[in-house]
Amino acid sequence: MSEHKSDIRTGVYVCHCGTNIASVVDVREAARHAASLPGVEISREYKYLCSEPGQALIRQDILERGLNRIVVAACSPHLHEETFRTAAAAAQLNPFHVQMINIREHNSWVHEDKARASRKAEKLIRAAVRRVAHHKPLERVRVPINPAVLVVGGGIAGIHAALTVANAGRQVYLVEREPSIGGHMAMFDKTFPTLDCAACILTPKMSAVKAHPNIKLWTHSDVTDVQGYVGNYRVKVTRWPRMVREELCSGCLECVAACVFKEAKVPDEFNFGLSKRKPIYIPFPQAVPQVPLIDMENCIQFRTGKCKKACAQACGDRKAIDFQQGEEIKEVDVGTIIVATGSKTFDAERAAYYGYGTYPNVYTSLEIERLVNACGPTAGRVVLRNGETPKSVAIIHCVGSRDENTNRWCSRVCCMYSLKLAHLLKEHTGAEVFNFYIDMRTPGKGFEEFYQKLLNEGVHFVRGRVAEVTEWALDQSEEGKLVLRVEDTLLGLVRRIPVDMVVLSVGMEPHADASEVRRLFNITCSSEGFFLERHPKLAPVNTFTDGIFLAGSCQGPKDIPDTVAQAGAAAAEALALIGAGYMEQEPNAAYVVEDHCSGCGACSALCPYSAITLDAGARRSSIHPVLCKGCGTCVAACPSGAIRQNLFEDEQIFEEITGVLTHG
Amino acid sequence: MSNRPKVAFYWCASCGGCEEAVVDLAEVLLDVAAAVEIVLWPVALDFKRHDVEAMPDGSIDLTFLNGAIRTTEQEEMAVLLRRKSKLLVAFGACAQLGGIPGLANLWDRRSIFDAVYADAPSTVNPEGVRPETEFREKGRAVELPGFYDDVKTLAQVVDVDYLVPGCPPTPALLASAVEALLNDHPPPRGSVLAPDRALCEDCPRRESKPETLLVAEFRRPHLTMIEEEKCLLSQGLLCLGMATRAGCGAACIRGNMPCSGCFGPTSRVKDHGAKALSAVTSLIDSGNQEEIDRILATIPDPVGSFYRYGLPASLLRRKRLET
Amino acid sequence: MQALTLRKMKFQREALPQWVEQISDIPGCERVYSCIQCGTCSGTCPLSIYMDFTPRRVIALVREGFRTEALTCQTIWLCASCYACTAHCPQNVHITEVMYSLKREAIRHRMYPPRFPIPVLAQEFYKSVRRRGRNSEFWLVLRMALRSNPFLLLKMIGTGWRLLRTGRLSLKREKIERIQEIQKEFAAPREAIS
Amino acid sequence: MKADDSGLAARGYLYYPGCSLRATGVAYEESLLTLFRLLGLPLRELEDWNCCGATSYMSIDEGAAALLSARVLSLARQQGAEDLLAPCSACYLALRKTQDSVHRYPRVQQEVEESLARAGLTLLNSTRIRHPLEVLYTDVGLPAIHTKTVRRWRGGQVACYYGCQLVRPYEGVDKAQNPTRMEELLQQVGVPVVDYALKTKCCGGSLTGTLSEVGLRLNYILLKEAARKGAEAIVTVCPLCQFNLDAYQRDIRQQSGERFDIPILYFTQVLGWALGGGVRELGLHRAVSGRNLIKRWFQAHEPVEAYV
Amino acid sequence: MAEDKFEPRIVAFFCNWCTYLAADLAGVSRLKYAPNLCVIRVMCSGRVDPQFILDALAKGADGVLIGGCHPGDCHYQEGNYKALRRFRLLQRMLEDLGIERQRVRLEWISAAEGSRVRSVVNSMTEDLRALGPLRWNSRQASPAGAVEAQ
Repeated sequence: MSEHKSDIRTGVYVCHCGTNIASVVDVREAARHAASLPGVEISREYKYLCSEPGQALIRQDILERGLNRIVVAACSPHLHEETFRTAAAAAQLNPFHVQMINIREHNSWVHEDKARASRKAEKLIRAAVRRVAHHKPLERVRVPINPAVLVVGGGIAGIHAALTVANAGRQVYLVEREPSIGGHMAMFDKTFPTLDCAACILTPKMSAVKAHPNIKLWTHSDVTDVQGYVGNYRVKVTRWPRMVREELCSGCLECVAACVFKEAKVPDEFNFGLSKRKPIYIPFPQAVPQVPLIDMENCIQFRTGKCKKACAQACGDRKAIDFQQGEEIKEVDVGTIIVATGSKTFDAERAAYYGYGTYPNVYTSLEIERLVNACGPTAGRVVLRNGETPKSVAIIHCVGSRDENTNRWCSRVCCMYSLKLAHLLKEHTGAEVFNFYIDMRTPGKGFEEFYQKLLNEGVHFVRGRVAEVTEWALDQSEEGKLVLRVEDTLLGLVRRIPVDMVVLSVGMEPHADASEVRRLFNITCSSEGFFLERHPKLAPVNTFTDGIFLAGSCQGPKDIPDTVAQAGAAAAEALALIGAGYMEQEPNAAYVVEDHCSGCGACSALCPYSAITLDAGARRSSIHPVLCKGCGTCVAACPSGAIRQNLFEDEQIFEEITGVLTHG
Repeated sequence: MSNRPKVAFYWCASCGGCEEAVVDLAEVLLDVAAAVEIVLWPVALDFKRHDVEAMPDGSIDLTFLNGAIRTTEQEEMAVLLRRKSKLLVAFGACAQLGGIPGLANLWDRRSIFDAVYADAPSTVNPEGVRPETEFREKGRAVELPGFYDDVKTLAQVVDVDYLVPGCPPTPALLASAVEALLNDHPPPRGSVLAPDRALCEDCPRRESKPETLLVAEFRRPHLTMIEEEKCLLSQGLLCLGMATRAGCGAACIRGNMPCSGCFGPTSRVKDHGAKALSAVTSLIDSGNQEEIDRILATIPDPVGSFYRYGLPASLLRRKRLET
Repeated sequence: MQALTLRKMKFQREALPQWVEQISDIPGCERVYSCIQCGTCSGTCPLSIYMDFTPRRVIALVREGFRTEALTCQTIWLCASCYACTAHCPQNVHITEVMYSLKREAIRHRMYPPRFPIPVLAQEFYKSVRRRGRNSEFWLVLRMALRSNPFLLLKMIGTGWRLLRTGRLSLKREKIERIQEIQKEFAAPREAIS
Repeated sequence: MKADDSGLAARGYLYYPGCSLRATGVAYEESLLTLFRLLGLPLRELEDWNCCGATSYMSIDEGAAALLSARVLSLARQQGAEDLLAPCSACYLALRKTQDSVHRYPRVQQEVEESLARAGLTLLNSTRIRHPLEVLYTDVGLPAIHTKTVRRWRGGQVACYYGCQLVRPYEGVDKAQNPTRMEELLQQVGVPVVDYALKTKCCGGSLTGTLSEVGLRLNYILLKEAARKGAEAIVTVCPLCQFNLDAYQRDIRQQSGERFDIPILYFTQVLGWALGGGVRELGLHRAVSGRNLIKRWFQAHEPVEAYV
Repeated sequence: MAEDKFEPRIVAFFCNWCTYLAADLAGVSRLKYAPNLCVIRVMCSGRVDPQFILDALAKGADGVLIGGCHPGDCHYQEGNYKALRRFRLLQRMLEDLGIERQRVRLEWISAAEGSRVRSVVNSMTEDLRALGPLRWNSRQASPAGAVEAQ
């Protein structure tokens, strides 16, 4: 119950937000209008209410003028509601006696007609003033935080996040879909701009993960179900059978050697088919865990059932090989989740005009990463499909980036890795290397210097997006070559450039199943399909679901330094919650007024969290205050008006409706 | 003159059922009659309007007015009785909510007159006579009441002290009302003299209601073999019990018929129909639009189903008038 | 070889921003503002190698509002509307449509070299169709040549003869029956042509 | 869908020749009609059709170009066509473009509708604009073509050339990047095709007439690359492409100093021949270049059974 | 405040997690749209009680817009479906009461669809301009409808 009208003493504060609001909305008039409203004790306009002096102003008014309701007309509550609640609390006013309204994102930024925008602002203020009168003092509910953390994805982001949390002494469950952790970084030879060897910096971290007492590592596994809420998630992880029992395997790889396939015949996924592997294999030498797996499509035992099982014999009485192994479901309780599922590279065949898949010597950048890699398919020898060393190489930037027909965004890393590859290719082959770029983007520590280095190595830089790659030869000089046709936009001339090898610098895009993953964790996607952060600047690793954080390129294209930084941030956010031990929940839960409930049960079916229980005997329903997430669906449904919702009481909303609709 | 409290009964747009409720007090009526002095009761005794006008203002202790307001005359009487009475009670669904006559708000005066004086197959009206508010013949003028576009509740034309729900109210409800109002501690003004909870509370079949109730089809009473003892809603019948105020003793349900909502909503609800609709649709067992529409199609007439007694008292009050 | 003293500088006063808006308002030309100057158009254009300004540069001229250069360059006349640029443009700039609109404006304001055959052909085509509802290649080419450069005819004699021999050169002047329908269609005032 | 499918045969197609098929492209019309006859698909000619507006028209007055196409579309609907067959790439594009901009730009729609109204016509924009290539591929289908084949291919390798306006900017007929339907069709009748990187490069259109140096050079490149790939003939889908490549080979020789005598065929001629059409009814006698080769390739020889 | 030309008044109920954020995004991206609607924030479209909609119309709104997450994307799993079920029947009932479909709309707008907020608001504003004012409060259910006059 709200106090009697006469005891309501409201303060209304209209923010200029510099000129963001004031340039469109007549803030002075808005404040004047507010002053005329019933129950308004004082109304002010101020340049930046969110600034310390702005908040101080509010605190002072509360104390000196005995305000008991605050209305702040400024930006989105998603941005500053917390700020002003805290300010109120600091002045001993219950923080939930503050109502914020959005006259920036929803008004000054989207409307041009100043007069009407100003009138709209007044309507919204009227609504808020009426509403806030019905606010009640509320207490936040505290939810305990389970200190265990789930990290999804074992790329560099997941690895770093997991280690950070684990080093803080917390239990981590690290789930990776592939048979080994390491992600894309494990495929690289060198990293830009420092050219330090990727393996040398990644491998130790990978083994650290394996060895860490606080990390439970599940590879070749998927998170298949997530229930619960911040602090108390229950997660199901499905471990796909690798047909080799991890706990029994010593990693001696005798089985691989013994396999009846004397030489490898199966295209090797990790090397994009540039090399072959056996049906029983480990993805790559430094794989973690060092446990082979059997691929059932190609294993004779699984295809025919008639194999002498040389692998099993080789394994001997360790008996690690288990052709009967089935999938296994693990269930764990965690308090927070770090999503680091990464991204995939653009499928170059979608850019048909570059002939990938048609001309054998057109490669993607990842394939080249493997070719130049010392422990790659060719042990670092860069050769064409026919085994010859290329004398000229073209590197085409922005393949599947900055393109309305494929992906519109800039993938951020391609310019730099193209420079890196240019350097490595030149180093390995001495070939003449051409870079074709639209804009050279080197915004990062040491990046521009690296570009300079490449310029001085005599690499060609042609500013222009290659139109096509063909085998069409105009004369002898072009016979048997891949011919690029491109406008050198700096010369303003169209050029034909024959080369032996073409490298497509493919961009980064969300995983095909990103939207399923998003639903699994109840987080949001941006329009490109990358996971959406809570706020691009102020909450870059948070999601809209409390206790779930983002790290790495699942949130957007990123290079390694940024990924690692973000992974650290995500870990820190998780640890912060764990450190606090509890999280305060917005007190917007629904509740049943016992005497009003007839126990009709209309609500029970509605609650997705089964927070509502109907006591048949007492003929009353009741709602569990923590299980309730405050959607209010049951409130809208309760036919006798017995269910109410804190912060969203019927009266409050009716008052808002009246407010925005009354003239004047 | 006696000092027994003076009680008046009056009716406006109503079917007379509420009067029946008074008569149904049977022998209780005699006690009441003994306890009070009935100063106005057009149905039973002959009174004229000027008799009422003659009464001093506030001289009637308690007036029970049933029926909705649809004509000027009814409005005038309501105003008059309000002036003459200490306590004015909206008696029965029509006075409280508009009642069945309130469904006339789906039309307007013209279309109603067209129907009654021209279009109805039973109408024989060659001269196309229409009611007129004034009729003169040989210098004598006769006045007829004006006919509004809207049917209104009593409270929409005068202040009302108490409301007694029901179509009609049960005798028991009336008796307890009389008693409650005439004793020294009357309930707070404006209250509805019935329990402020939904009917499920008193429902004899409540135990048979499933834990989570979901409906895949709505069925109509006259096309259904209705099981006794089993929650009607769970049988797919549109029972408004969960949205409707208790106090009737679940009469309809005991008669194996779903509640149609004559007692109106609880005090927390602004719009009976909207809430009922919200609750009922919550029970639909589907997330796909075609499916949902298919199920909803089995509710033939939303307005008639959810506003059978309360259209004038609803937030929108009526069908839109052509402007 | 240009004179060594030729002075090349664009003054901002020569730019016509409002003209760019007019262009971008023409159906199909909406996205000129989106051009990122990547040169895909020029790279893919089979004729760019004969142009004085590559298509990319023409778009740049348009974006910057340098109308005279955009309308007087040969590029727009070399464009054979093969739509390669449009199909490949990463920003969905409909370059072919832009070229069309520049041609139209150039013709409307006579901003092309005198006796330049391409616009002449276009106009002759236009006339004959307005008059007869169809075009007859032989007569079209004939009039085009006469009006632009009669020597073209000499070049064509050989070809013409071969076509005649194979019955592919019809001297018949095609005409549709209900030509009035077309004339009525065009009844509304349109900007005058030639 | 089989060609002899009664439904398809019954529906038939309304046929819009366009100006070229009545002049330089007459062989295209002849072979098209023959081929469809052999497939048992009736073609009804659009009555009183007019010019489509085409390329050079748009460079004068796009609105007017749209109006011309609009009349064609309107007639087509009047004459009860769901499918309007436009064999000429320029026509095909002009019609598609009009349909597209009417549907995309209200102001265009308004102008078109008003103008048509003045001529007592109404625009029903629902006509489907089809090209023979696409009809043969999707409606008739490869198997039908295969089974109806009655002649084994005696000729050599060919290069399939699509030109520009048929595959761009609208992808209705085949994909813009590396179309392959013509190859697939020809392979059904046993014609060996070479991989031809320039299959969608432009032939320069009317440039051969206006700026011959440039026009000829473009066609020279097309011929040369086809030859380099071992093609003995080029198969086309557009009258203008065919004309440019066929009629100017002598001029190209003068310009480039390289001699070409390459048959430039219509895909309808090749298919028509395989299905039993005669030399004259396929207009094969109208070729300017490669006449000897054509004589050798297209001489009646032993029928069916030998084949398949 | 008297307006020269009729400007429809739209009351919008936006869910906190998708549509409200989409509107924030529209703001951040400075997309311009008609100032005809005022947004009332609710946690979920499932919270929108039909009473709110009727009340808004009764108090003079010309239209009501409900914005929720796309089906399957609800922050509360399926609140938006519950909203949909109510909405479908309510819309039918409103039609019986003479209120056109276009006046009450339910739209799924995800947090990423700032531009959709613009298009929906603009199109709805246009529709309502075309339909003209509803003005339920002033004209409908007037305290005493005039008496038949011959």
